[in-house]
Amino acid sequence: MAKEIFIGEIVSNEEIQKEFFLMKVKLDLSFDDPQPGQFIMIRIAGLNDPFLSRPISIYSFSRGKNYCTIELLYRVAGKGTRVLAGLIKSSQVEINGPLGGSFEIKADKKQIIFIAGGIGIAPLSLLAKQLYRSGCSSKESMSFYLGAKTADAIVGLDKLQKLCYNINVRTDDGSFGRKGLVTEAFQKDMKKYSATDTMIYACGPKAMVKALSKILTGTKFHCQASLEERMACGTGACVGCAVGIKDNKGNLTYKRVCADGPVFDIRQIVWE
Amino acid sequence: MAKEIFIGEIVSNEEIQKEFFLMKVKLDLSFDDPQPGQFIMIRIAGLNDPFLSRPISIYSFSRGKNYCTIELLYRVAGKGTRVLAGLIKSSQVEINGPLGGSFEIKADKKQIIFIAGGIGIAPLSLLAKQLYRSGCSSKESMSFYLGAKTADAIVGLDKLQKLCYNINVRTDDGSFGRKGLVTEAFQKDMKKYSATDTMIYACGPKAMVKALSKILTGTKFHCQASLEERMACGTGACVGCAVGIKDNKGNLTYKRVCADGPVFDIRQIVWE
Amino acid sequence: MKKNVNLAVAIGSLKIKNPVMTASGTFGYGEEYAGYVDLNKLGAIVVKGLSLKPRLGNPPPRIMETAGGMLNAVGLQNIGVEAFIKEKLPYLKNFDVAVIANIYGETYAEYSKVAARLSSVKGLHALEVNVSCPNVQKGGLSFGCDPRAAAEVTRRVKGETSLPVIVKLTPNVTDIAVIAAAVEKAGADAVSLINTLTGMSVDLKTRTPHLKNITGGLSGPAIKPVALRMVWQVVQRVSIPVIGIGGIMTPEDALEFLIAGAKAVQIGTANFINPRATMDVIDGITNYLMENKIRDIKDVIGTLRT
Amino acid sequence: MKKNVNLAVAIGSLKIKNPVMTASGTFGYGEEYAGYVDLNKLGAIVVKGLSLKPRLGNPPPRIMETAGGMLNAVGLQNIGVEAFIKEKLPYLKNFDVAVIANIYGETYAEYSKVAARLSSVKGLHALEVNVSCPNVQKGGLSFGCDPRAAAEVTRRVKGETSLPVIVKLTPNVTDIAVIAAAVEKAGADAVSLINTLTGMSVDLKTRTPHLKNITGGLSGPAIKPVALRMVWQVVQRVSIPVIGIGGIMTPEDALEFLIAGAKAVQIGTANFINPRATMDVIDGITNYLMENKIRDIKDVIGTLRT
Ligand SMILES: Cc1cc2nc3c(=O)[nH]c(=O)nc-3n(C[C@H](O)[C@H](O)[C@H](O)COP(=O)(O)OP(=O)(O)OC[C@H]3O[C@@H](n4cnc5c(N)ncnc54)[C@H](O)[C@@H]3O)c2cc1C
Ligand SMILES: Cc1cc2nc3c(=O)[nH]c(=O)nc-3n(C[C@H](O)[C@H](O)[C@H](O)COP(=O)(O)OP(=O)(O)OC[C@H]3O[C@@H](n4cnc5c(N)ncnc54)[C@H](O)[C@@H]3O)c2cc1C
Ligand SMILES: Cc1cc2nc3c(=O)[nH]c(=O)nc-3n(C[C@H](O)[C@H](O)[C@H](O)COP(=O)(O)O)c2cc1C
Ligand SMILES: Cc1cc2nc3c(=O)[nH]c(=O)nc-3n(C[C@H](O)[C@H](O)[C@H](O)COP(=O)(O)O)c2cc1C
Ligand code: FES
Ligand code: FES
Repeated sequence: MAKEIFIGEIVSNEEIQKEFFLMKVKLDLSFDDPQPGQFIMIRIAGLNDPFLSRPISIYSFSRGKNYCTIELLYRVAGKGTRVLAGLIKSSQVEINGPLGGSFEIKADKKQIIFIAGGIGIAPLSLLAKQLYRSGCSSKESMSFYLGAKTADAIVGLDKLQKLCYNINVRTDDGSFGRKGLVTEAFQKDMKKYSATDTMIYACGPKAMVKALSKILTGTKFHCQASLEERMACGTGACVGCAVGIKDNKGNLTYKRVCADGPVFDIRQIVWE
Repeated sequence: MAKEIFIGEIVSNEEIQKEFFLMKVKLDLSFDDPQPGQFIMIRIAGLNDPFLSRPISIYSFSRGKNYCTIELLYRVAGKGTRVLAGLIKSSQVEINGPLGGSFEIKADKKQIIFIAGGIGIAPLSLLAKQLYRSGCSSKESMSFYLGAKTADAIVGLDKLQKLCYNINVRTDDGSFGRKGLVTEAFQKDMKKYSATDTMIYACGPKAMVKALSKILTGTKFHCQASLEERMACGTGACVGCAVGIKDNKGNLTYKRVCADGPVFDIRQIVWE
Repeated sequence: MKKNVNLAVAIGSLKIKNPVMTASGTFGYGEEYAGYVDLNKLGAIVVKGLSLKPRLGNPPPRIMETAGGMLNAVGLQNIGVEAFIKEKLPYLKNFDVAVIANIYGETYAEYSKVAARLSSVKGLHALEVNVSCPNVQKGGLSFGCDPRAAAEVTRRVKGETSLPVIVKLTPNVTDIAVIAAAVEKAGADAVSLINTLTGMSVDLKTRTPHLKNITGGLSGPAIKPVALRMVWQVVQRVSIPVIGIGGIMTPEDALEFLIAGAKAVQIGTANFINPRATMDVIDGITNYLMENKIRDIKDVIGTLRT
Repeated sequence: MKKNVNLAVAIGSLKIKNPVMTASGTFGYGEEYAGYVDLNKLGAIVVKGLSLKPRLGNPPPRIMETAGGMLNAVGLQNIGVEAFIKEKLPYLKNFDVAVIANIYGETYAEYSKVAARLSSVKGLHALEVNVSCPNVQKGGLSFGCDPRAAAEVTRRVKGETSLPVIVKLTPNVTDIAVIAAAVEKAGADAVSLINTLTGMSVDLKTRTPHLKNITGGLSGPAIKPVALRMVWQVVQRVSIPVIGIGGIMTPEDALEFLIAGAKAVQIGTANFINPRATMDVIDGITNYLMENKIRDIKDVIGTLRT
């Protein structure tokens, strides 16, 4: 299967909330159907500053008759995303993807729990949609825990509400939902769920995933967490996006977030 | 007099001929009236690739009530000018200028001759306009010799026709005007002009200016030539844009095209 | 069309179909980019640096972007020579392309052992000996900073193999031509340069280095002028083939190195930004030859007029 | 607002109002940028390198753009120490700013003479001794590549002057900390680094180097990671103040150097792209201190946690 670098054409690129953008990109039909959790490497065609491409999760996907469309939900975090945010309709971007592995769907789990921090909602949204559409899970069996610093950083909720019945929002300052950490919200509810019948999908800042990992220690919950690391190639070649993972014997090894992840069993992640 | 870096807004940026662009830029009123031969250093605000600013002559200037407007006539020569050519209306450019010295106007010279190669027409156009407007010279007393490789590279002729009576065009391949070099066209006419009553203004590729310099050797014609060199600062600080010039004693020194030029007495230029 | 131009070059006894190789550590073991490029079309594949035993590598973060380049402190993480022979080499044997093993060690003995082991198997066409290793913390300077140590490594490796030996030099030295001359005298069949320049970058928020390893290797277009200068210096000093590496993104970049005297080039960081960079460079060199009516790449190599 | 933060630092006995200087050769003699910036606001002005006699410099072309930087081979063109004293220094005396003369020579004696002459006049606050000079063709390595030669230059200059002596180091060496330690021992009051990295670039159309001098000095953001690494290495080795130079374009860049341990910084190539770069850096550092509620720049310098 030949891979290629796609020239994507921007259909729209709107600031849906302060510093958060939704970009819609038209791609050739040869773009593979992305699996939830997969991402793309994006850069502006012909621009060498910023130098590296940036990894962004695929937030939504649709295949039309003449082209595919992907949506990217992103936060302006620095130079690269600021340049993206400045792109107008019809601009061209270079896209490599879909890349990486995806969340594993276990049909035997009755209860699905999503835990997202901020922009971590992006890949989990695609996952929720797919689970719902495929009939694997119902609106009732999917609970979404979403956290952010402030109300300003809560995005993508509207889309979720169509998919999940139970949505818990937490902000650090209480400006939206309840005040507190998203991981604490989950922890409070934890006993309501049967560990063996539940699958947890998590995506968010390192601190969130780490806190979650602590909460889950000693429990039987199975949790797949999507990680972030700085990337250069996105394809597994540079070994730059390393994350400490326990191998079968429990020894530390470094895995590539881009090629071996971005989704890992939370229990295997080694925290410094 | 405080100097500043101007943020110019592009009013229009049209491809007037294949690979030749005319850019109109709006600038703050504090922009000084440019003298013919002066140039600006231009770059795209916030872009670090290409790294250096590019020198472009001021082709025309007008001062309105609320802002000034300059026109730049440029050829796509490489990366920097290609990026400029891609700019759309309302884009912002950073402009440092007007920079450099200017052509010296000698009221006692009855006959004015302009010799331009390709894009060298840009500063000479502004000069012709100023001479005409100031009443220093009449349409009849100004002769313009313009050369280029092919018809495609002859630009700005329309504007000139309003200013000069006598316009001689030469192309290397004869696709416009007569076939031949612009310097040869001048050489043929040379005896028609009185050396002491004539001022020659020249701007064009090094080879043209060099050829002209040879033709003028041994004559009494006074010729001011505008030179080009790669530039970094444009303000005289880096001494990067050096050109070999004979000092008063006839010794070689290196002068800065940006600060000591770009206009030099053709007799003082040292050719390798 | 392309039949009219000859791109083949020889690096000692190693004949390759064109002068474009991948740089070690930037192309994995070939597999990673096999979907994007036809490996058969490459001049050679240089694989990720191999050590005797598997190596864990440095803790993350390992990379950081810089102006026109990037820093990496991967720490030579690799699966080790045995796993390479078992798991990766068989795949590479499927292709009609020269495979070059990049090797390194922390002692002379390790270099010898890795070289010996790799010379005992089929499917490899040359060894590239990394004497730079700026990322690996070890007492004292790296082998590549000392002409005697670099020469000794060369001698040891030559003693264990009949494969052509390319010694890959570090730019973090006062006079790279001295090192090149030393390894030439010690028997190197070719030299390749440059490896990364050691650099650093600081996170203002945390006031810590961006890389856990503190320093890392700088690569990408930012270093191209330094690489080109060093290649030119070395070309004038040695008579063995020189392979140019450093910041090559485009055919034009590659041609600068060839004109300066490099017999071949390696493409590194560019692969990350454009997985098809190697193909684009090969096509672009071909076009340059055709446009300039040059029949053979040899008529480009070393034609710099100074 | 700004009164709340203290930016003053000391480079040996030289007290400056903030740690932002201009880098030699990139700010002319001050005049060139006086229209754009208020020279009184600078920490110090380092003037274009001065030699005993006026120097013609290299033939053009002298500069070329590169990825994130530029090459220059100006060849240390300058008006010579006498003309400087007569024509340039009087102008600089009008400002309330430290003026540092950057000097160089081709022999020890020349260094001594330039230092002696400049020490006989008023209006200068320090000497910066350029031991790098990568652009000037001379037999053998530059002084700055040899710890003994660099130390000897330092001793000679120190013997002729009571001004603080800053020795400016070249990055084109295997171990810059060794050179720094040698000049410290020889009496240097401070070191500044880095000068340019030697680089090269080739014109494909003519197959000639873009610079008439063949090689030139690479400067700009491309070299920042290398400069920062070297500053950090030197800070750990010497106890005299270190001045950081190399690719500083923004306040953030400057802060990286200060955090890594530089007591001051110099801004070079950035002036060409943004004539107000020095002012922007000073303002940005001030803002950083205020935002982080730091009262004194000294509480930023050398606070890197590794
Ligand atoms: C698999 C994956 C999926 C992602 N999906 C999304 C998404 O859907 N929406 C979104 O807003 N963000 C997402 N991110 C994070 C996004 O890649 C970073 O915010 C972005 O790279 C920051 O670049 P910058 O130039 O704006 O910031 P800068 O801070 O200027 O970046 C400097 C460097 O750090 C890297 N970097 C900075 N922060 C991160 C980070 N958190 N993760 C990885 N690299 C980083 C950049 O790539 C760059 O090399 C994802 C990251 C990964 C690894
Ligand atoms: C005083 C002055 C006035 C000029 N006025 C005009 C004008 O009105 N219209 C116009 O089209 N061009 C003009 N030029 C030439 C113009 O500056 C170059 O064509 C342009 O810099 C090329 O940049 P590039 O990135 O497109 O080409 P590249 O070839 O990619 O440039 C690479 C490098 O070379 C430099 N360079 C290349 N050619 C020249 C050149 N001829 N002169 C100076 N530097 C060069 C660039 O600045 C850059 O640093 C002028 C030059 C000078 C010195
Ligand atoms: C992520 C990364 C890993 C590298 N690993 C190795 C290695 O294992 N062995 C080696 O000799 N060079 C290694 N290098 C150096 C490259 O092969 C090359 O010499 C250098 O990056 C300069 O070329 P470039 O600018 O084209 O990348 C590595 C470079 C990068 C960026
Ligand atoms: C055009 C130019 C001229 C320079 N001339 C000198 C000089 O005369 N003496 C000196 O010590 N350094 C000189 N330098 C080096 C700078 O002072 C500085 O060390 C170097 O450029 C790195 O800093 P930057 O990246 O901020 O430019 C020069 C640099 C440039 C670009
Ligand atoms: S980003 Fe290169 S291996 Fe993951
Ligand atoms: S461009 Fe810097 S002195 Fe002319």
